[in-house]
Amino acid sequence: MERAVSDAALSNREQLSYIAAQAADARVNVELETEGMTLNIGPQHPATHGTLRIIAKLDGEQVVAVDPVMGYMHRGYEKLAEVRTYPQVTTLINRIDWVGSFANEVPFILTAERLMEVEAPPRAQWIRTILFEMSRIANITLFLGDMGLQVGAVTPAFFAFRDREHVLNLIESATGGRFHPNFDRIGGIKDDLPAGWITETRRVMKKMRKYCDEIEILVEGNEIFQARTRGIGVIPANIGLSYGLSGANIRGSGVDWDVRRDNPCGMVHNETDWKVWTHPDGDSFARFWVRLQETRESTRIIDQLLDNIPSGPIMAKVPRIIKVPAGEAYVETENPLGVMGYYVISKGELVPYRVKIRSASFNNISITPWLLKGVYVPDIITILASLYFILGDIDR
Amino acid sequence: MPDTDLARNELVARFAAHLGDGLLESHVEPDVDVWLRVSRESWREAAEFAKNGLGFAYFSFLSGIDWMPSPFGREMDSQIDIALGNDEASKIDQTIVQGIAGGETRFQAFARVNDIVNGLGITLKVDLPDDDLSVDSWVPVYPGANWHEREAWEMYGFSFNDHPGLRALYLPSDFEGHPLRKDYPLLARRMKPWPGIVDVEQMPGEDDNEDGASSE
Amino acid sequence: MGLVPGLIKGLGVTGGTMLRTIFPDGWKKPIPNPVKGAETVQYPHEKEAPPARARGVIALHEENCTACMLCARECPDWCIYIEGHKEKAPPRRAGGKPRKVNAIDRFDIDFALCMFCGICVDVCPFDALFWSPEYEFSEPRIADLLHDKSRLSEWMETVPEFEPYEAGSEAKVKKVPAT
Amino acid sequence: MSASLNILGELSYWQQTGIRVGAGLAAVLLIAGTLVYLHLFKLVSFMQSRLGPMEAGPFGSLQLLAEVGKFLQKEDIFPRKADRFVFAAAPFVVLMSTFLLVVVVPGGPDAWFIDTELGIYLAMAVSSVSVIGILMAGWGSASKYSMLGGLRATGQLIAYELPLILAVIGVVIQAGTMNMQGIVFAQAEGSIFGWGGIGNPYILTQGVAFLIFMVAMQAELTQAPFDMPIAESELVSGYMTEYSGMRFLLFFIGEFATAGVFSAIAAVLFLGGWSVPGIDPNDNIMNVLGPVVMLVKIVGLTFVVFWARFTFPRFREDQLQRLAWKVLIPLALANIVVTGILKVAF
Repeated sequence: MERAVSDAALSNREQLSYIAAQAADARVNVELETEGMTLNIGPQHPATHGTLRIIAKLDGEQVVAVDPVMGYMHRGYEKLAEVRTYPQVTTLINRIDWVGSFANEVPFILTAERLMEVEAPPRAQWIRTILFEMSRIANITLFLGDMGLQVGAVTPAFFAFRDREHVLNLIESATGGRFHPNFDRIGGIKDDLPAGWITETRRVMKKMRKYCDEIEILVEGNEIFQARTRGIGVIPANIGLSYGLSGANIRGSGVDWDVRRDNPCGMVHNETDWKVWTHPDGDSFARFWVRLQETRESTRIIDQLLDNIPSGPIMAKVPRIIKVPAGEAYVETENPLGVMGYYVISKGELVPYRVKIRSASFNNISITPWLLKGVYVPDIITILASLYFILGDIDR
Repeated sequence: MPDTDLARNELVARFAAHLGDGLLESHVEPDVDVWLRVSRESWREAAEFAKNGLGFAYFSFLSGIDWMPSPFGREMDSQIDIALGNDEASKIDQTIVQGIAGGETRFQAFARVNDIVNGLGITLKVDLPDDDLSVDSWVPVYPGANWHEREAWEMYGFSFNDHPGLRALYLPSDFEGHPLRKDYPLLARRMKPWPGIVDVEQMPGEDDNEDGASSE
Repeated sequence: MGLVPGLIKGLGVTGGTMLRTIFPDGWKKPIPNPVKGAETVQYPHEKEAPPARARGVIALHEENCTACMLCARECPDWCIYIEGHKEKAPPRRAGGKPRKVNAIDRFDIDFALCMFCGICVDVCPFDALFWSPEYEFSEPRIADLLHDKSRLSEWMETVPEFEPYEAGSEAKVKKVPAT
Repeated sequence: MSASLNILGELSYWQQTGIRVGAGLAAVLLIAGTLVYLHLFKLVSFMQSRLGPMEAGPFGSLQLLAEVGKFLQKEDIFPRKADRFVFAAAPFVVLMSTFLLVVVVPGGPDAWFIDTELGIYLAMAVSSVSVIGILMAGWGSASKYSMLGGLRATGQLIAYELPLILAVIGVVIQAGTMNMQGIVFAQAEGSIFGWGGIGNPYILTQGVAFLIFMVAMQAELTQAPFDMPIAESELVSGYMTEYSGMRFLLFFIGEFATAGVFSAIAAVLFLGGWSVPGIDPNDNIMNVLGPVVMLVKIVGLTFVVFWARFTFPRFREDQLQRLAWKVLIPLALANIVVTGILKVAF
C-alpha cells in the first residue's frame, strides 16, 4: 500500500484525502462490529419441500454461512434393498422422489434388464416412455406452481394442483396408483393401457399446455417475479458440473446435456423429434424458464408417442422367479429432478447384493453452502425453490 | 455413436500411461461401461487426471462397497437363514468375492465421473485394507464429493484425508456403528416373526411329512 | 422498465379464472353458478368415482385360495397372516379317491401396514386376490384395520369387471369369478 | 350514526358518545366482516377455481363466526422469554389506530363521527400508530422470525407513509380544505371544464395521486406485493408468528379493518365519498343512502386491492424501499407541483 501512495504522480491533495479516507474506514469498521444471528430454517418450514433444516448464520439480513442438515427423512433404502427381491425393491424405490414416482422405477428396472440381457418389447418401451414423461409433467407442474408460492404469489400453486389432478387420474387409470404406480417390471410393464386412455391423454395434454401458458403469463412474465429471480443464485457451468448438478439446474447454466438424448437406454425418446432447452444465465429465473419449456416439450413428446404406439406384447420372456445373473451395472435416466441412476451389484441371488442409489437432489443441494454465501434471507428461499429438490430424493 | 470400445480402450490406455502401475486392473464392456481399479496412493491423482486430462468434468457419485456376505443371510425366509451366533451361522459361506475389476480387500470405495461432451462415464474403484480404511479425499478436485464422502464415512467408516469436515450427514451425531456394513443387523427384520412360514397343520392321523409346500 | 404489461396480464389471468368460475357457461348465459364452474368436489355430498383399476382395498375370493403362502412371503411389509389346514374334499370324478385340499382358517391383511403395492395380487397363482377401488374403510381404532377372511370376502362384490384394453394390445382381459 | 340531527341534539352528552362509539365499532367490524367473507373467502376461491367455505351457513356465510369462535376458545400462548406486557398490548395498539382512523370518515351530510377542520391531517397522523404496534409485536415475541418481521415492517411502513401523505396533499390542494366533508362537497359540486354532470371525483383529475395512494395503501396493509413482514414462505408469518387465540384474531381483524378503513378514506378522497352524482348532497335521504354508497365504493376498491394481493409475488425489501424512495415520492412531489400550478392558473 505505502509504495503506491508515495508515487510522485499522486499530488499532495490526493495523498491527504486518501489517508483521511483510510482512517475513516478504520473507524467505521470498528463501530459497525455487530454480533451475527443464527437462524434455523426448518426442519419444519414452509419453504423446504419436506424436512430439510438450514442453519444460516446471518449478519443482519445477509447470510454469512449456510449449513444444511439432513437425515430427518432417511429411511435407509440402500440397506433395505439388500434384503428385498427385485419386485419388492421397485415398490420401495418409487417412494424416493414421491412426486414423479414412476420415473424412479425405470432406471432400476433398466439396470436389472441390462444385467439379465433382457430387452422390453417395443410396445412396453413406448408405454414406459409415455408414463415416464407423464410423471415428469406431474412433478414439474407442481414446481411451476410452487415456485410462485415461494416467491409470494398464492394463486399459481392452486392452478398447479388443479391441473395436475388430471395427470394423476390418468396415471391411476393406467397403473392403479396415483402416487406409487409400481407398474414397471423387469422385461416390460405390468398391464396394458385401458380402452379410451389415449384420447383422454390427448385432451389432458392440451389442458397442460394451457396451464403452461397461464403460468408463463402469471409468474414468468411478472416483472416482480423477474426482479426477484433474475441474477439471483447464479451457478457457473463448471462449478455446477463439479458439484454434480443435473437436470434443469445444469441446463439453466447453459450445459446442453440430457441423458434422454445423449445416452438413451431402454426408452424411445429419440423416436420423436424434441428439443433440449438450455438457458445461458444460470440464475433462478433461467432454471424456472428451462423447466417451463421442458414441461411443454414433454406434452409434445407424449402427443407424438401416442400417435404411433406399436401393437404387440407388453412383457418379454422372463422367468417368474427372477434371479439376476452375477455382475455390476449402472444405468441413469433423466428424471424430473435430474439424473437418477442405480449402481446394482448382483451375486446371482434373489436379492441384489448392493444397490447404490444416485439421486439427483442430493447433488443439487450440495452446492447450497457455496451458492448461498452473502445472499439475503428472502433469496435463500428463492434459490432453494429454484433448485427444486424433494426431500426423499436427498435423504433416500 | 463412435465405436466406444475403441474410445473406452483408448481411455484405459491413457489412464495406464498416466498412472503407470497406479492402475491395477481395468475392465471394458464394449459399448456399455468401463471400470478401473486404482491403487490407494494414486486415487486423487486419477481424479485430477480424469477431470483435467480427459475432460470428465461431471462428478456423479462416490460411495463404498462391503464385499463380505451378510452373516444374517437374507432374513427373508428365516427357515433357511439363521440368526447370527448359533451354530448354523457358519453354514453361510463368508468367502469374499470381489466384483468387476477385482480387488483384494473387504471394503472398496468406488466413484463415477462422466464426460458429458461425448457421453462417456467411468467407474473408479479403490481397495481399502481393513486395518486402515482411509484414502485421499476428492474434495480439492471435485467439490461435489464433500457430502458423498461424509456419507461414506458415516455408513462404512472410511476416513478421507484432508476432507474439510467429516461429520454426520444423515444419522444423529451420537450414532455408533456403520449401518451399511454387511455385519450390521437390520433390526426391523429381527423383531417380527416372518409371516411366510408355512404352518398348514397335517390331516389328523396323517404322519407323512413329504407334502406341505417347500418354502423355496 | 416495462413494469405494467406483465402485471396487468397477470391480473388478467386471475381475473379471467374468477369470471370462468362464476360464469361457467360464458357470456351466453351469464347466470352465476360457481358450484359448476369450480373444480371442487364437495366430498361428503358429491363423490368422485375412482378409476376401475384403482388399488383401493384387496378382495379375497376364498374358494381359489389354497394357502400356498406365496403372497404372505412376497409381501414387503409382512402384513398378510395365513393359517390353513388340510382336509378331504369330495373327489372330482364320482367314486374317485377323496382329494386332499388345503383350506384356510385365517387370512388376515393388516391394512395399517399394507402399502398397496399389489405384489400379492400379482404373485397369487390361483387368482384368489383382486383389487377393488373402494377407499372408504378408515377406522377410529387402528386395530380394526386388520381385515379378516370374511371382511375381505365382502369386498368381492365391489370388484369391478376388468376393462377392455386399448387397441393394439395383445393382453387378454381377465375374468372376475362370480361370487 | 344515521339518526338525523334533532334526535342526536336532545340526547345527553354521554348518550351521544355511546351511539357514536357503537356506530364506530359497527363501522369497523361490519366492514371487516364483509370484506373477509367477500374477498378472503369467496373472491380468492373463485380466482383459484375453487368454492371456498361452503359448509358453515348458506354458501359458507357463517364461516367467519366459526373462525371467531375457534380463535376465542384457543389457548393464548405466551413465548417463555417474551416481554409479557409488550407482547400482550401489541394487537390493541394496532387495532386502536384503525378505530382512530374510522372516526374521520363521513357517512352522510349529518352522519359523521367528528367533523373537524383537521380531517385528513388527523387520519394521516394516526395511521402511523400501527407501526408502533407492529414493532411491539415483533420485539415482544422474543423470536427471531418475529423480530425480523417486525424490523422489516417498520422500515416498510415508514417508507410508505411519505408517498401516502404526499398523494393526499394533491387532493387537499384541489379541494382547498382538509375537512373530509369539505372534500366530499367539493367533489360533489365541482365540475370538469364547466360540465357538472357527475361532479368532479378527484380520481379523474388526480389519477396519479390515486395510483400512488393505492400502491402506498397496499404497502401500509403489508399485502402481497409488499408482504415482506408476513412473508409466509420465509418468516412463517412475520411478527404474528408467536400469537395465537384471541390476540391473533385481533391482528387478523385489524388487518382487514385497516384495509376497509383505508379504502373508505380513498373512496372519500378520490371517488366522491358518500355523494352520488344524481342526488343533491344536502338532501336528508343521503343520511340513509350515504353509508350504503360508501360500502359499495369500499368493496369496489378493496376488490382491486385483494385482486392484486392474490396475484402478485412479493418484493424483496431493498427493491421495496427503492420503489418507495426512487419512484413513488418523486412522482407524488411532481403531482403536487402540477396541481399547485393548475390550481393557481384556473
